[in-house]
Parts: sequence; C-alpha cells; structure tokens
Amino acid sequence: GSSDDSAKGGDGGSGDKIVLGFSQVGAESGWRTANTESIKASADAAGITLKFANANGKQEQQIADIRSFITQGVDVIAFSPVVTSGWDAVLKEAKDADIPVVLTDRAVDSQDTSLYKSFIGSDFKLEGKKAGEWLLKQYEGKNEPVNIVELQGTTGSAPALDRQSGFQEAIKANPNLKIVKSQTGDFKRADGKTVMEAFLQSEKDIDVLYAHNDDMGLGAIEAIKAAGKKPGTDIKIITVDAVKDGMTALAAGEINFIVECSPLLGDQLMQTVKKVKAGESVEQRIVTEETTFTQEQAKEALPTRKY
Amino acid sequence: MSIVKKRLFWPSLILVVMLGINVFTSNQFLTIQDGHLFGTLIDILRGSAPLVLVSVGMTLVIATGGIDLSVGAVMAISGAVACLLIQDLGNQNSVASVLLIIGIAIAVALVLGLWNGTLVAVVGIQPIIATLILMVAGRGLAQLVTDGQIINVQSGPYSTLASGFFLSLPVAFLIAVAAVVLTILLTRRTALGLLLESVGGSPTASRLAGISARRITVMVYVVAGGFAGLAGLIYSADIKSADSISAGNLIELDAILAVVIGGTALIGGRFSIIGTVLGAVIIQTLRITVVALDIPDKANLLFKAVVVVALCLSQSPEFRAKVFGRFKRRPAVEKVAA
Amino acid sequence: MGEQSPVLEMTGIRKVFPGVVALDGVDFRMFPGEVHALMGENGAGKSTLIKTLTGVYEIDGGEITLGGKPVRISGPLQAQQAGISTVYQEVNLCTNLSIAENIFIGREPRRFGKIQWGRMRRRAAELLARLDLDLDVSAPLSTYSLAIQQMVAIARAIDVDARVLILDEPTSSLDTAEVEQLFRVMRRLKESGVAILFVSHFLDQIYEISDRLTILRNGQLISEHRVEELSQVQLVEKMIGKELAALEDVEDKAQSNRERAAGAKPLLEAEGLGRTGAIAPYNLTIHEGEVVGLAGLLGSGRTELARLLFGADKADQGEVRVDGKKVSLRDPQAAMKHRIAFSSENRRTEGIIGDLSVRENIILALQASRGWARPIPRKKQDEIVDKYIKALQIRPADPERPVRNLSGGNQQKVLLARWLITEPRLLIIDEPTRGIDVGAKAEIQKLVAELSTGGMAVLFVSAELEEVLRLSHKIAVLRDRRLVEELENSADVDADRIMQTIASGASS
Amino acid sequence: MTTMQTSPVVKGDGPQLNKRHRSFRPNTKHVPILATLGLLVAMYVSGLANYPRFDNPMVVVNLFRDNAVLLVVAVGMTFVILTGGIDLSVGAVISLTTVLTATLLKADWPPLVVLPAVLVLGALIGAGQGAVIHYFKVEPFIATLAGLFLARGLALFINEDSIPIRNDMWRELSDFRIPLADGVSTKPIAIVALLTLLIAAVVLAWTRFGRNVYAIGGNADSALLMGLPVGRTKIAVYTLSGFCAALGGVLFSINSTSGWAGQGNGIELDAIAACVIGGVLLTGGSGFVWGTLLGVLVTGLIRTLINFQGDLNVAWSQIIVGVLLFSFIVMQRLVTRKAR
Ligand SMILES: Nc1ncnc2c1ncn2[C@@H]1O[C@H](COP(=O)(O)OP(=O)(O)OP(=O)(O)O)[C@@H](O)[C@H]1O
Ligand SMILES: Nc1ncnc2c1ncn2[C@@H]1O[C@H](COP(=O)(O)OP(=O)(O)OP(=O)(O)O)[C@@H](O)[C@H]1O
Ligand SMILES: [Mg+2]
Ligand SMILES: [Mg+2]
Repeated sequence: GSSDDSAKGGDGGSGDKIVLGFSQVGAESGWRTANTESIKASADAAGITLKFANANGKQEQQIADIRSFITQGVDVIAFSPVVTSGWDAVLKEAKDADIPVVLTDRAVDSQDTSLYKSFIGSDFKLEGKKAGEWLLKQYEGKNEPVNIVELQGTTGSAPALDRQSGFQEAIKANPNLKIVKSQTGDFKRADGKTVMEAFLQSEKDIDVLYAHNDDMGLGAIEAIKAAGKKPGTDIKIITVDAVKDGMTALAAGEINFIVECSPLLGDQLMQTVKKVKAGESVEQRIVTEETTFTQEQAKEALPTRKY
Repeated sequence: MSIVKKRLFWPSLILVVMLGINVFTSNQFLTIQDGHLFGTLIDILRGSAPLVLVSVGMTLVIATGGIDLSVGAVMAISGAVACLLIQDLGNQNSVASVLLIIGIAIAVALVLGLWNGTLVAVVGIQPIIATLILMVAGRGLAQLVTDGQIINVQSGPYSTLASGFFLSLPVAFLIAVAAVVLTILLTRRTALGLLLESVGGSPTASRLAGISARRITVMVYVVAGGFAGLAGLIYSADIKSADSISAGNLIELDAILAVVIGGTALIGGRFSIIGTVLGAVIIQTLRITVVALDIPDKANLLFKAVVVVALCLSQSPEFRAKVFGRFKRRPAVEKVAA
Repeated sequence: MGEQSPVLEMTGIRKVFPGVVALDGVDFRMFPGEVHALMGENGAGKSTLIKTLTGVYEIDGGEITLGGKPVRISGPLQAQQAGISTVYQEVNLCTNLSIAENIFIGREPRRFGKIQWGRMRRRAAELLARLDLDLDVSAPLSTYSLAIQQMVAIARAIDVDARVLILDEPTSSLDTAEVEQLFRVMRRLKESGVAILFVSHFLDQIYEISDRLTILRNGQLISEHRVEELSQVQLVEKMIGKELAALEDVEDKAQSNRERAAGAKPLLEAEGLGRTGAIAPYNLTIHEGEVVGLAGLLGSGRTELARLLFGADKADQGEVRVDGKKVSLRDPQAAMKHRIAFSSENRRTEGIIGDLSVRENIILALQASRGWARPIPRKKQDEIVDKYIKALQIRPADPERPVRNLSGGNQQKVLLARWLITEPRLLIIDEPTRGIDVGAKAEIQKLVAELSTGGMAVLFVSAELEEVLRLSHKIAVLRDRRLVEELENSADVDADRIMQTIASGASS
Repeated sequence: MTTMQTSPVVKGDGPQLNKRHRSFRPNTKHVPILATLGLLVAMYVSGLANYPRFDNPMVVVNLFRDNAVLLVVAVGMTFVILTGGIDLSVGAVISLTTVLTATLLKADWPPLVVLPAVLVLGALIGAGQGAVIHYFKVEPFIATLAGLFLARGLALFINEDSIPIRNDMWRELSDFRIPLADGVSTKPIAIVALLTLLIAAVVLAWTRFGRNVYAIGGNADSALLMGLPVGRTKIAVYTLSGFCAALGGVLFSINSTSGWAGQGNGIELDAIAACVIGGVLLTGGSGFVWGTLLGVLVTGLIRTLINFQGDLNVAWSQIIVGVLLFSFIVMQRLVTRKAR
C-alpha cells in the first residue's frame, strides 16, 4: 500500500494545492483497487492533495464521507456512488458550500444535473452491448441454436444490471442465441467457479459463457477444465474488464473476447478537477476510452498492460 | 444424544430432498471420469469443505459460549500468506516447499486464533467484539499482504489441495473428513468434549470444579483459527489465487447457521459436530440447488429464506408439537402410562 | 376449621415427564388460615406438585379448584392473579436487578405509568425490616449471599395479597434467627386467613409451624394428617415407606470420632489469610481426620472463609501451609492439586451443570484433575457413578438423565458425589445438606463421620447449628466476617453457648 | 485437639465491612459508561490536536446526523440484547422499508399513508420473529437470520435497482434544516433519532415494560416464575426492534431520498457492536441506551478520524479501525476493572 506523505496532517483547504476529497465505493475487487491506485498516483503526479475515504459499499457511509469533506472544506469532491439514486440532498449541501462535485465510474440519477460538474466513467450498457455484438458476429449466418450461460455480477449492482441488459439487447438480433442459465457469481472468482460447476452439471450443452467480469470468468475456467472441457474451444468465453489476469487467459486462448472496462481514470479525473477548480467548463459526461480485445490483440497488449 | 438425533431428522430430510432435486436436474449426479468420481454430488462435497472446516471450528467456539466472527478474515490471511510465499518460489511445483508454506500459513492462522482466545479468555472481552476486531483489521492485513491485488499461483501441489483427487475422492473432501474425524476423536475420545460442554454450560461452576476454563477457551479459538486457516488454503487453492477481498466474506454467518442447524445452541453447552457438518453440507447444497433449479437471481434470497424458515421450524419441538400434535399427543401419553 | 371449605383443592393430579411419572393421581387440599406442610423424600414430587399448581407445568390429568371454582392456571402470572403467591425451591430471582426491584417487579408502584422508584425503595426497606433485615435495597441482588436472596424471595411473596402462599423449602439456607422471623410472619398471615403451603426437610420446623401435613412418596399421595396425630418417627416412616432404623446412631459415631482425631498431624494451616472486603485475616488449622464446623449468622463470612481455602476467591493477604509447606492457592485447580475439594452452597449457579447428565456431573471434578487427555474409561465411570448413585440414593437412578431434571435434593447429592470420588484430603462442604431429606441427611452425616475416621479432614459449613455440633470436632465461630473464636467441641458446648459467642462477639 | 488457638487476628483496621461496601455499589454499573464517555472525549480531543478543521462544530453535529439511522436501529437492538436475544434482521428491514417506501411513493400513494404503513410492516416483521422465537423456541439468531433473508429477499424481489424518491414531502423533509447556531445546522432525522433515544431511555428506566426487559435478560426462567409476562415482553421487544429498523429505513429514505435493496447491509453488526462497546452485555440484563449512544458515537468518531486523516489506503484504514477498536475496548476494560 502506498500512502503519500504530502497529504498528512489534514491541511484541508490551506495552501495553493488543490485538495480533492474522493470517496470510493469500497474495495470489493481487484478492479476497484486498481481504480483507487490510479486515482492516488494521478493525484500525486498532478500535485493535488487527496483525501481518500472508503465507503465499504454502504451508501449511508458514503453520504457521511461526503459530508465530512464538506466540513473539512475541500476544494473539489469526487466520488464513485454506491448506487445511482439518493444523492440529491448531499449534493445540494456540497453545492451550497460551493464545492464542485465530479462523479467517477458510476452515474447518479439526479434530475438536477447542475448538482455535479461531470461524470467520468465507463458505459456499462455499452460494454454489454459490445460483448453481445461480438457474439452476434461469431454466429452470423449459422443456424444451430447457441446456448449461453451468464455469470452475473452482484445482484442489483449497476454494472450487473447494465451489462445484462446491454448484452440482451444486442443478441436479440439472432433468435438462435439463447441465454439458458443466468446466475449471480457476485463478481468473485470462487463463486464464478461454483456456479459454473453447477451450470455444467445441469446443462448438457453450453456453447458460450458470458461473465460480467474477468474474475468470475477465470473461476469458471477452472470449473470447465475440471469438467474435462477446454475453455475457449469447447465453450466460448466472453468477459468484461480486461484485468491483467484476464488478458493473460485471453492471450492463452482460454478466453475468447474481453470488453475493456478501464479502472485507470485517475488522469482524466485530475485534469477535470483542475479545470473545475479553475472555473473552466467541463463536459457533463466523459466516457473513459475503452476498447475490446480479441485473443490476438491481447497477445500484443499484454506486455504493456499496467494492471 | 437421542435428542440431537431427533433434531437432525428434519434437516437430514431437507438435505435428502435437495439432493433428490439435484439428481433430476443434474445430468451427471455421480459418475466416473478420468478414474475418479465426478458429478454434482462430488462438487457439493468438495465445495462444502471450507465451510465444513470453518463450521467445525465454530462449533467448538460456540460450545464454550463464544462466537468467532473473524474466521473469514483468517481465511483471507492464510490464503494470502500462502500464495505470496508460493509466488516467490523458484519452483512452484516443489511439494516440500509447498507443504512448508502450508504449514506456515496454518501457523499464522493459529496465532490469530491465539490472539482471539487471549482477548476473550484473558482480557475478558465479549467474544463477539473481541473477534470483531480481527474481523475488521484482519481483512486489512490480508490486503496488505497481497497489496490489494489477486495473487495468482501456478502450483500443482497447491491446487491439489482443492481440486486434486486421492483414492478417486476429492482431496478437499478428504481433508474435511479428516478434520471432522480428528475433531470428533479429540472431543469424544478424550475428555475434551465434556470439559468444553461444561465450560459452555456454566463457566462459574466449571471453574469451581477445577476446570481451567481459560485454557480451554483459548484453545478453542486457536483450533477455530487453524481450521479457518485451512479453509482459506482450500479456498485459495481452488481458484489458484489469493483473493484477500472476497475470501471468506460473510462465511461466519453461514458457519453459525450451520452450527445452529446442527442442533448446537448458541448459548453454549451441548454440541454436535456431525450436526454441524450436516448443516454445512445443507448450506452448500442449497447454493447448488438454487442454480440447478434456475431460480432467478432476484428470488435467490427468498428461496434461501424459505428453506431456512423450514429448517428452523422443523428444528423446534414446540412447532412440531403444535402442528403435528393433534395426532401425536395421544400415543405419547399412553406410552408413558405403560 | 373442620366445617370450613377448602380454599384450594387438587384432585387426581397427574404429571408425567419423559421416563418418570412425577405425580400419579395426587389429591391435595388446603384450608384458609392453616399452614399445610407437604412432606416427602427428595424426588417425591413436592416441587412438581407446586409447579403444576402455579401453571409452570401443564398437568396431564386431574383438576384444580380454587375457592370452590374449577380453574385452569396457565402460568405463574395467572397463578399470581388468582391469588397464589409462591417462593420456589431454587431461588428464582433476577440477580442483575436490585433488591427493591426483585421484590416489586411486575407490581411496581406507579404513577401515570411511571415507576416511583423512591416509593418502591422505601416500601422494600420497610418490608425487609419486618423480616429483620437491613439491606441496601438498591444494590444488585447478586452482591448478596444465597440466604439473603432467599429472604428477598420470601419478602416478595408475602407482600402480595394472596389467598394461598406457597413456600418451597424457604428455610433450607436460613439460620435459626431468620427462621424465627419467617415463622412470625407466617403466623401473622395465617391469622389473617391465608393458607400457607410449607415444604421443609426440617422436622422440627414442621412441627413448630404446621397445622396439617400431606405426605407424598414416589409421586403418590400417602396420607393427610393433622400434625398432632403423627409422631416424628411415624412421619418419617410414612415418608420413606419403611421402618426407621439407622438415623440415630450418627451421633455416637461422631462422638467416638472425636477422641481419635486428637493425635493427628495438621493438614492445612491458614495464617493471617484474608481478603479485603470479604473476610478479615484469620488463622485456622485443620488436622487430618478432623471435622471443623463453621458457625455464624447470615453473612457472617463462613462462605467467604471457605472459598479462600479452595482458591475460589484469591486471598490478598496471609499464607496457607499444607503439610507444613507453604502453598499458593490461587485458583481451584491449585487447591485440587493439594487434594482439597469444595462443594459450593449455591448449587444452581456454582454447582451443577444443568445440561450435562448425572454421570458427567459426577465425574467432572475427577476428570478435570486428570486433565483432558486422560479420559476416565467409560466402564470405570459407570462403576463409580453407579456406586455413588446407590450410596447416596440418587433418584431417579438413571445416570444419563440431565441433572437439571433432578429434584433439588438429588442435585445436591450429585454434587457431593462429584467431590467424594476425587478422594480429597480436605473436603470443604458449604451447606451440603441443603434441601436434603431426613433419610439422606442422616446418610450424609454418617458418611462425613466415616470419612473423617478414615483420615479425611472436613470443613463443614451449615446453617443448622445442631448438625454442626453433632459432627464437628472443632467449631470456628464467625461474626461480622471475622473469625472470633474457635471452640473445641465438648459436652459443655451447645447451641446456646455458640449463640452467646456470636452475640457477644468476644471469646470467653 | 491440643492446638486451641484463640482466634485471630485483625491486622490494621481489618476488612471493609458491609456499610462501606454498600455505598460503592450503586455506582459500579455506571462505571463502564463513564469510562466510555471519558475515552470518547479523549478521542475527540486527540482529533482536535491533530486536524485543523476538527474544531468545526459540524463535526459533532454531523456525528449525530450521519449516525441517526444506526442510532435508531441500535436503540431497538439494545432492547433485544437486554433480553438476551439478538436481531440480525434490522438491516434487511431497513432495505425492505426503503424499497417499499420508494415504490409506493412512486406509485403515488399519499405519503401519510406510506409512512405508517411501512412502520407497521416493520413492527409486524419484528412481531413475527418474536412470536417464532417465543412460541417455537427457535434461537433468536436463526429466527432473525431467516427474517433477514426474507426481508432482503422481498426487497430484491420488489426491485433490484435503486429507486429515487421524488415525493415532495420526502424532499422537503430531506432538505429541511434546523439551525442550531451560526453556520451550524442539523436535519430532522437527527432530532428523530435523539427523540427515539430519549423515549427508549425513559421506557427502560421508568416503565414496567422496561424493567421486565431487564428481568428477562437477567434470568428468563426466574422472570417467568416471578409471574412476569415473558412471552409478551419478548415479542414486544422484537416488535420494537422491527419498528426501530423500519423507522431507521424511513430516516434513510429521507436522508437519501431513495430506496435500495442493498441499503443497511451489515448495519446489524454495527448496531450490535455499538451496543457492546457501550457496555451492554450480550448475555442480557445489563446495560443502558446511553451506553449504546456512546457506542454509536465511538464508531462514528473512529470513522470521522479516519476520514480526516484521509491518506490511508483501504487496507490501512481497516487495520486502524481494528486497532482503535481494540485499544478502546481494552482501555475500557482496564478502567472498569480498576474501578471495581
Ligand atoms: N423438568 C423435569 N423433567 C424431567 N423430570 C423431572 C423434571 N422435574 C422433576 N422431574 C422429576 O420428577 C420427580 C419429582 O421431582 P420434584 O422436584 O417434584 O421432587 P421434590 O419432592 O421437590 O424433591 P426435593 O425434596 O429434592 O426438592 C423427580 O424424580 C425428578 O427427577
Ligand atoms: N445482614 C446483612 N446485611 C448486609 N449484607 C449482608 C448481610 N448478610 C449477608 N450480606 C451479604 O452477603 C454476602 C455473603 O456473605 P457470606 O456468604 O459470607 O455469608 P455466610 O456466612 O456464608 O452465610 P450464608 O451463606 O448463610 O448467607 C456478604 O458479602 C454480604 O455483603
Ligand atoms: Mg423440591
Ligand atoms: Mg454461606
């Protein structure tokens, strides 16, 4: 763990340095850790003093954290909301205190969009769509039925809901593509493995696995191997995230396609924070630059992959 | 003993029903593949190994009237330590080194258990809060060890722990069985069980009977820590990586549930290891059954709730008396009259 | 009284526990303004009868009429509402609450729904004053001895405006003075027309206070008598169902015992042993084969004195020598290493482990001293346990029954057995005959005498002076938590002499 | 018997006798609370010493506001724990309440119907659990765990997603500020929480029901034999806890103007911890709601301190929470032990 010394002592608001209060959702996955690290590193590099708080997946705590930032008088507040709704009150408080707010990674559904300056992050629905479209292309023109099993993220979480709906919309185009089983794997490797084991036992024919993140996909690969099948060949695997482990598996041919969901939005965030602080206008929606990876692309990208 | 047996009838029935469901939904409930057993049943047995281990430790703790919330964190730490060390091995497939590392990881877990036990028995902190401290801080420690990342290992011997087979049975299952048998032997073949139950039944009276309640309490937490550590190793060997964030997350709840299903009261005293094992297997089977029945995600919890409600009501003699009492009342009286 | 109609009538009461018929068609009646003794051996079913009456147990058969009307009492609350006030055998109070609360909970004086604490405390103090007790009523009950707790339970029961007052062994841990106090109150209540059900194993007390008695044996009704009709011997014979033989020779045994102990070596010597706030430093020497009795009033510190010798509480001054060598008795285990045994007066919280079986409870201390790794083989366990179940007449004689389900007296015997099997050199027994019936009491006394003849030293604490006098070679008298005198038990030492010592507080 | 010692003794002025002992006793049960209070103040002072903006009165005011839900829930939990039980379902009841509130308000139910409806529902869930616990002698832990699954299961079933509340009354309640001093203001939810606490304190100390709660926690068997309405009280206690949880849910739906099935996840543990830190014994029969308040404030203050520190990574902040909790508990333990 790296903790930067420059932020010690809570010099909230004093000096020339911009003070950014950042409230993270939690530390529920490796993706999230990478996201946190990116923000810390970028803040350091940009000379911004970072106040970091972790909400542990609890909205009430995140609201409290944001309020505490207001009390401390930070210059800018940024946060990845735990859920989409329920931020109006605290955002209003921030606005009253003249502290601009930037959202990262996840959106909020406030009707009053003036409550925050910008939202930087991925489009989960688009990610689902990308995954579905790749699959469509794979089975273009073929006529046999394709059985898909889906490993969902944490029940009720925004990425799980959006990646599911985006995917479903995309594969609607081909009636042969059918999701035969869909269960939550809670974004975890171990659960991905357990659930995949059960899928394998209860479904004779599985052609495709769509996992909402790499970790579940990696767990599922273990299950598939244990069942004597070849991941990537006997069962096509699509995942989202493109963390290093996932990319390695992709390059090794055990995953077929990964939609990137980059956690590295620290630099973008810091730029935006600086602009906001300087009173410049920023875009309301900044979509992180994300791509998709096939096996070949993965082999190329792997050596330079940061996380 | 017969009371425990009676109490276990209904949970066993529920387990059998769920297994029955799996026989139908599964296309291979139990087959032989590559020279070893394979299928849903084996998945269940293998998958329940970590929970069984944790629950058995928990049973001992609960028998003394305590509780251990830190098991999940201990799992995370032991997995993290093991993977960290294995990662640095020159040859990850060296059996001796892996065994040594496993030993180290378990030793760490035992020390953590010792910490819990000391807080409870020597400092005198209420168990729930004493172990809460490690529950919170322990996961932080695990993350320090792994630097918040998932550490991958490619060690054959290590993953054997979870997915290997021995005598055509999964190694993880065999480890769990060994642990259970060892615990049963230790508690029932020695006087340990009696002393445990006595401490749980009344610490004051036990002390006055010359039992070193303190030492026994500490020991029980140490054992629970060790079992949790072992469970953590199996968990991490299963996914060939240390996931310090989600390893053992909320497993304490499942473990306590397993203990209670198994007929051990949370206030301490009489305990049943076999009952706990049954409880743990039920919980794992429930997980698989949810998938097998293709219960939609949003209804998962409701389904679980129904099963737990059924379980806890079936466990209650009062409930059975009130519901089935109509038929049973008469014979019961006649029996004693005779 | 003859033409009066009974205030309470129970007919054909039947209560079955798994494996035991505790009550088998028992009839029982009580008239207003009488004290009615319920007699029987340990496990005869007295407490069970009381509990069926107050609705703690549902009856399996029979009928209860109260004031001529048939009633169905579904629980203690309903019993109280129906005018039945009860002191159960084991003190059933909440030790975490204050004395005042324990007396008034459930019927606190209130105004606008708000409890009037001040009034409650004042009334509690008044009430206790009537029982001759001056206590801090706002202190938690747990800080008081069992005897005080018993008195509080009594205070609670007699304050209620009840038609029927039930006292299940209220005197088992009380001193003569307290018993007298209680009897005074009982007489007054009786005069005001209350029917009092009284259970005790002290025959003298029965004959002093009761008008009528009902005898149970093995869950069956034997007979009902006016007290005058029946001599003590007849009563005991009816209770135990056979001719009374060996009750009287205990005395002689103990007497003959006295001389022999004289030349014995000192086993344990306490010098300046004390604990601040509990007992003043004392010196006490106990010889091999010697029975030392502790006498004193309620709260005089007998229990405290005994606990220090077992390491149940840690002494903060003084030292102990065993066989002349200085030892540290920092906890019970240490004391047990020197083969000292201690059976606590408070059997429910410091003695039995309710969930465990009779067998397990009996072997517990022996097992503890052997350590967990060396279990007592099952066969040996069964042998020992059977032997003591027989020797102490523990009933039901089923070693696998949870000890919680035994009657109070039988639980006490289980505890005694627990310590006897460890073959101690010094046996400290605090109120060992609490709640034990005449027959068994004689057996236990005989046992103590025999054991001391065999060389075992016994420290004997009992609220019953007679018993102390009968058994002891030496009597230590306590007052205000201070050992004030040691008396050699000789012919000229009697209860009066001891009471005198206690009263004057000085040595003669 | 040749050794006829005239007995002893008395060194110095002998032991403390009854009288002196007595005057101590009433205080001992307050010692843990006083100790906790002292440590809490010490913690606050150390915050002042370390962080420049810590002297902002909003730090204290926000403590009550941010922890309003926890406080309400913990108050209900205190009743349950005092009887020797435990209620794991509170977090799930919160989630069900917020989801239901949001759903109903979205369906244009009048707020004044929704409010009592969800509160009653919470109380009913509690009562149901209490009834199962009392009549069927099911362990509180397992009965309320089933309640947890059931309530959260229902919440998820109704809606997995988070639902915004756009009802005017809720919005106004959410925005309404109560000025306390210049630049210092709080919100209705904090007031509601404090009121709940006050009422609970009064009920526990001054009413028959309150005392029955303690009696049952002290010894349920004895309480029954003393003729106390054990069953009724137990059920009432769980009902109360369910109600408090629902109230917490309502407060949360006001605080965040939204409903979400993930709301209140894990709050049961926070509430139990708060009670225990505040000196409530899990075995029942001992403790005060004031202690619970202190427990809530301690956990809240630990979080605030970490937040002010602001440069800890996740792992370290977890460790620090553990360390602070540990030192707090141990110090509390030492102080109370000495005082005894
Ligand atoms: N809850 C119970 N379960 C099973 N058996 C019980 C239970 N309570 C009492 N018994 C049995 O019923 C019988 C009568 O017990 P009871 O307590 O009424 O005796 P008692 O006459 O009060 O004896 P004592 O003088 O020792 O108090 C005993 O054999 C006892 O073992
Ligand atoms: N009359 C009294 N007034 C105040 N406190 C008393 C009184 N009697 C007893 N106590 C309390 O009871 C506690 C226990 O006393 P202790 O156990 O030494 O009594 P004891 O001599 O063994 O007599 P017994 O066991 O018959 O009550 C003492 O700590 C004391 O505080
Ligand atoms: Mg009795
Ligand atoms: Mg005593």
